[in-house]
Amino acid sequence: MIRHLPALLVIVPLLTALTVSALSWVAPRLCLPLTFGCIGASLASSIGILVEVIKSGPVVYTMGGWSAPVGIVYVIDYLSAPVLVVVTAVALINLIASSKQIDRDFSDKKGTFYTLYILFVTGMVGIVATGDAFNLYVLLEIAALTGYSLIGIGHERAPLSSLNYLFIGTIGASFYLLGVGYLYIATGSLNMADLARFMAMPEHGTSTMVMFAFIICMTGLFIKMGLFPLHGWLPNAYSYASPASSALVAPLTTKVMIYAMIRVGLYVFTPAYVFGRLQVGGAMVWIAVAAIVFGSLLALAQKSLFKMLTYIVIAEVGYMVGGFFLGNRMGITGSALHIINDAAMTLCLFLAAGAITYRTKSDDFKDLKGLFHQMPFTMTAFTVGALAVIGVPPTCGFFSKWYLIIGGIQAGHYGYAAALIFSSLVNAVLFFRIFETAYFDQPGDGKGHHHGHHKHHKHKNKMVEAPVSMIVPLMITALGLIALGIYTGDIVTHVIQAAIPGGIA
Amino acid sequence: MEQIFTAMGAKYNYVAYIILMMVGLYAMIVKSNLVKKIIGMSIFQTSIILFYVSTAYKTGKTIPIVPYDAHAAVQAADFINPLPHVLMLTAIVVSVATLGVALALAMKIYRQYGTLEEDDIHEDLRSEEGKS
Amino acid sequence: MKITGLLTVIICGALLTYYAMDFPDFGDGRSPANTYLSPHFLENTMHDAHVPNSVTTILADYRGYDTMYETTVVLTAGLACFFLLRRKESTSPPARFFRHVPTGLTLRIEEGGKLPAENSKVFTRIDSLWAPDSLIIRNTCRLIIAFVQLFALYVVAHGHYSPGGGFQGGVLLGSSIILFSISNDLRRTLKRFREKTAAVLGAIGVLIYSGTGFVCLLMGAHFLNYEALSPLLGLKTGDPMARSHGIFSVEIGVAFAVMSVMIWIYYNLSSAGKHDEGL
Amino acid sequence: MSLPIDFIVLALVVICGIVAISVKDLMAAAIVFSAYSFLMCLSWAVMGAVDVAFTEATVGAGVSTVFCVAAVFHSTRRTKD
Amino acid sequence: MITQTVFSSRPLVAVLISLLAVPVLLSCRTKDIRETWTFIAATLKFLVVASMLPLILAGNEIRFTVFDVLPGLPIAFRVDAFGMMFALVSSFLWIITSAYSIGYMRSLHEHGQTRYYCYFALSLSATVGVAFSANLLTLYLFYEMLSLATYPLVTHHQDQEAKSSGRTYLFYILGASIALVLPAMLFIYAKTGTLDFAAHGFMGGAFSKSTLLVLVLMLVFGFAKAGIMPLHSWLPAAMVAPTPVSALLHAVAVVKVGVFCVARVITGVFGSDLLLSFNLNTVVCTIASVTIIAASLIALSQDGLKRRLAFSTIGQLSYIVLGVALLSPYAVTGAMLHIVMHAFGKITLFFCAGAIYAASGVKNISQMVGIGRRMPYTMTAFLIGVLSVIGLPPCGGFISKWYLVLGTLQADKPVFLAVLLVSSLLNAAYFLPIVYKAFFCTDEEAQFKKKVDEVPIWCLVPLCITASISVILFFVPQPFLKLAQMGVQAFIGG
Repeated sequence: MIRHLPALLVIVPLLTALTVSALSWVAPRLCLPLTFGCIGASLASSIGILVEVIKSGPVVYTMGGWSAPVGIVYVIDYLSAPVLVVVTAVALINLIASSKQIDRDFSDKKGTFYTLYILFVTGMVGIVATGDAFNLYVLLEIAALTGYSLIGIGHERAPLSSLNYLFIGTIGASFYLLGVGYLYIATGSLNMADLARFMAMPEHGTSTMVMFAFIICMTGLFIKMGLFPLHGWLPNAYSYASPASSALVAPLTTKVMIYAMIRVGLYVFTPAYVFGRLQVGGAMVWIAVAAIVFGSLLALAQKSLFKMLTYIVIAEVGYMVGGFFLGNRMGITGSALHIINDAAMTLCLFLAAGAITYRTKSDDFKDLKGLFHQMPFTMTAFTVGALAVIGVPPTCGFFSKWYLIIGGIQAGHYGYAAALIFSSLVNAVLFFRIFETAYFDQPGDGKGHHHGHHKHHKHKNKMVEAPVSMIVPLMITALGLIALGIYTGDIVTHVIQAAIPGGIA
Repeated sequence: MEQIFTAMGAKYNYVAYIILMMVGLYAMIVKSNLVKKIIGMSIFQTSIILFYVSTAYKTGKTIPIVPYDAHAAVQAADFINPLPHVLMLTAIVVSVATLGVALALAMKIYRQYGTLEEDDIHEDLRSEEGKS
Repeated sequence: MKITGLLTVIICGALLTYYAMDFPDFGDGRSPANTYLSPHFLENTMHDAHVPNSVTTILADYRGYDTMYETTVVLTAGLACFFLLRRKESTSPPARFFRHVPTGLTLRIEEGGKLPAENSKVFTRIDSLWAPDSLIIRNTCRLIIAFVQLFALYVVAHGHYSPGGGFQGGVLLGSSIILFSISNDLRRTLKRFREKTAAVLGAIGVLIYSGTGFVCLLMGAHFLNYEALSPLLGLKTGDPMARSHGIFSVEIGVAFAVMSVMIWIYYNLSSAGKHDEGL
Repeated sequence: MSLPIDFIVLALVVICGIVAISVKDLMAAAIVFSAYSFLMCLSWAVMGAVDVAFTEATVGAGVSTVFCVAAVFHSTRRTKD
Repeated sequence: MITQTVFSSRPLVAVLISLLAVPVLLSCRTKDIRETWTFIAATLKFLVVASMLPLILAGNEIRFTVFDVLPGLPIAFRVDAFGMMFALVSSFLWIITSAYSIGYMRSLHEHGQTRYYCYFALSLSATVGVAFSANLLTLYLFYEMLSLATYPLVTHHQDQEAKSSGRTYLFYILGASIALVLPAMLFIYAKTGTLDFAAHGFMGGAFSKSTLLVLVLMLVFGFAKAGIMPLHSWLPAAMVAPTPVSALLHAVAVVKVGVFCVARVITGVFGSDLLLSFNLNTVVCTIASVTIIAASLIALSQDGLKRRLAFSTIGQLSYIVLGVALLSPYAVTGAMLHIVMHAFGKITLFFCAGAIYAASGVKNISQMVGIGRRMPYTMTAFLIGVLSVIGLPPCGGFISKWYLVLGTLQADKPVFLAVLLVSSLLNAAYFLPIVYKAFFCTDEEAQFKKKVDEVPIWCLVPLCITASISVILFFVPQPFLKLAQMGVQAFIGG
């Protein structure tokens, strides 16, 4: 069965999703355990694959026994294996954490929610694992469609923002499809490795068609990941959704899209083409700088927790895109590392925000007063997440930023390095503003309390912590942030360094 | 300039796909009615399908169904390229799925706001925010 | 907005046109797209799977994995529409409409008014939005539906040899039911083809597809490698008929899934999720 | 020899597309969209993509239209643009 | 003397002890158990640190690599004479401060004591971590940890004042370290590929003078805990914290970490040769001198006792920076010794300030007329602290200042000698009146009509201990003098 792990990774969730979908009409009680089981199995198999890859190199699996380029292959290499683990782990942790929330928000459609949840994960896993450019599009659409519906049920403006997301997402995916079409015309192939082989040929290296394919593919992915000028759909979509969905969709969508960007950039168009011939790096890094600055500043202007987090996500997208387009080993390492770290960070913050809204029913900043006393565990985890986003060692955020900034310095791109530092500072302001509210202010009263009132704390602030099922995963995530930070060295040497093609200095 | 026109004459299908794509895009950007936008989106998606199908075409060749009883080797050059067709079957399915979901969302929005005009909805939201 | 939109569109269009200059001419048989991979499919479809329609072979075999997800996309759309729209709580409409069959009069009964019995022969419930009561339409449709379904089955079964296959057949089957629903009404359709059936059948359809692939995996071959099915079908190993049958099996799955999902989406869209009054 | 048909069909497709997004009645838009799909499917059939054409005929011209009509039925037909 | 490298996990243990104390403290139910554990942890930590002393004195160096957090860039500890000295002082003073905290917190019935002791333990971990770090990354890591761990301590009262002070505190400390230290560190790493401290710096000759100048300034100002003007205003603001916090952290741990970092960077990153060859140390000296004079002048005008102490601290910290930046053997010896001497002197002063507040509720100097009669022991200790800080015999402060003065002459920079002397006079001017007023006043002037008793024994004993150590250090400056000399030998080789 080990041989089939790459297939099982995707097939098991798919089969379970279908079973759950059918069972939700017959025996709804079985849905939750099945969902748990299958995502757990996915996590286990992705860890298995990661070990396998580290031990004996990339794994290729041919679907239907047709080897590339005739059939579709799955390629799990040093780049995809860790992302697979992250995707499945995020899905599992969020599932545990939000089972209560799901009960509350979707009581009558739980089965369908679980099905969509698993299908979303299937799509994401597929995107990461696939080695076929067109197959990536199909999986992109699965993930997107489930994403739209998960987001579409929420509060207030959720349907509107979800429809907006759908329009923009469809444009993005279609652009990607068009780009693949251009590549197909130019080369006649759809397999990524095969395409990369074609790219090395001189006639493709100079073709304007290929160049346009690159531009339009990347534009599509940029739209999907919400890179700065194309980010319009993101904040509303993530902030009005149910926390159970947004804590799944927000950490994964943007990160997996960035993964797709790296995959397409490095393994389809090849670094020699992207960084050598096209020379788009400089311009793209400046766009990323704009994204970072813009995201950070707008985050500063927000008045509610989820909105703020979404703008932070936009800034983080800038980090990774910039890091990739720096085009040097350090930058791309940082970018790949940040995919993992940022997924964990975003998960931690969204889960914490979800736990807060679960209790307070609001994510407005003024309703966060006194939370350190009421929800000490949640706030501790939130603090760790915040420190990771700010980039305080030894949390993981520091180390990916480390690589990114060094990449920036080595590439001579000081603007990018400065933008990262700037964003760290802004993040510090953002989060300490929240901490102040949550730490100093009393819930209920309009202004902060004055001298001497602190004696009453114990009486006024009863602990109203979120349920254990939320706290435990949250704590695990928070510890994970620190663990990821501590094991950065291992992750980089054993996995990510091997993922970057040798041509990159 | 003339060169472009001659070139376009040989590639008119591609021009058609671009025009359609732009029609769709225009509808999605400019139109305020959600159903119009959704129709625009569908046009946008079909234009890409048109593009793919055009790439597969070979002048004067037949459809990609090989003779059942042919014992001699099949001459691939005699048939239209089937691969883009397969890809586009998938794309059509995706487009109808997207259409369904989009319409469902639009109906949900109509249920919530009583209108399908995006401008009106935004105006409502703004005045609501002004109140609170 | 209009001006900016127009400008964006024109710029995009100009760019696209400019870059389209490089394309091979329309209808050029020697372009890389037409010479690199496609000959392999055309030349081997009979040999590998014994299916003349190379589109079907690629769809269900060479790139069968894509198609499995294509079917999943359809199911996802069905689930999404259900998830977004369906309202189980019965919010009774402010007024209900009934037709007195003998006279053809329409009655409007306000909320709280006395309703006719469920199985009354004299009064039939009609939809408030539109009440088709044309004998011609009803009977013509009834007649057509049978043929549509028959044709659909042909399309599914004959996908190997002619254009068509599970997907087209499935849509045809689905649209026959939709036609029934339009020509009669939603409640009657729901009695014949319940929502639960649609939902479960949709999932089962995709399960047939992925299950076929999974069986291959259990038989020791790669996922969706239908060749491994030959022992189960009583064929020699390497017989292309194994693939042919495998393709047929997944086509049936596709047909099931697509049919029921199309109906399911229609149910939800046409009644705005209430399954009360349709088109 | 397929050039004229092809060309005419494509021109019609473009016209239908433009009409579909500019007509003021949503029901009419849905129907014109159906016509668009059907013409598109003709154009593909001409190009030899029979399977794609078949699918578009059933899906684009058929089911999609029904979905659109259903949605318009349950909301409003009128629009400003 | 041949330096031998010993590999031992003791530095890690020293750091971990107080870190491990946190969960233990969290699980404690009652005050007594909590305080006992704090004591145990503090003592253990001190013993572990002290156990390394003989090795260091014998001329060895202890190294321990925890793990490679980034490829080729480990979290690693290295114990040398300089670090040893600092760790010894701070871990010893933790014991004393713990005792003092018990008395102080109990007598004022402070809330959130568990939190208080936990973060205290965390801070100490970070402090020792800084002292023992072997590379700039480890240093930065513990530096940030210290910044964050002290925030809840500074804002312990959780009122509006604490809130705004906490904001100032973080703004300066965290802001400077992220905006200045981090980029400088990354730049250095990107250009040199290493961050390990070397006895004579590792920067090599790859940098132009202007780049070096920018880097030096970024690092000197970036470690804002050193309180170099204009990045000093966090320190007076942080005085809203409970007094034991001010005492240990803002007289010893935190601020000394700042100057320690600056000293480490100057010696271990840039190296004396490089700085001297570009004459960049004069820039740092000038900045430090300005801070010394300005801080002393501001201190004169402060009425709040703790605020006056704070500005005094700012001035005294810059002595150390000045000494290190002079880069002459005597000056560096003096600077290192001053870390110790000032620590004992200033902590005594803070303890006294706290004791006065705990006993009488008085915070301002103008209200302390005649307090010496009510609290004779406290005020005697205060006097000793004052003498030590001014640098008069028979207190430890004299020795360090003596070396500093010698150092300015050795470096042939008499301007800075003048700075030292002027500031000593200013020190005397702002401290001695307090003592004078406390003891010598008429009965009418005395502000304490009501009966004020000495503070509880838990508060009194620690401040007596630190005061007496201040005196003892004058007579027996070992082992610190030895350590300082060894440190100097390593850095300058003179």
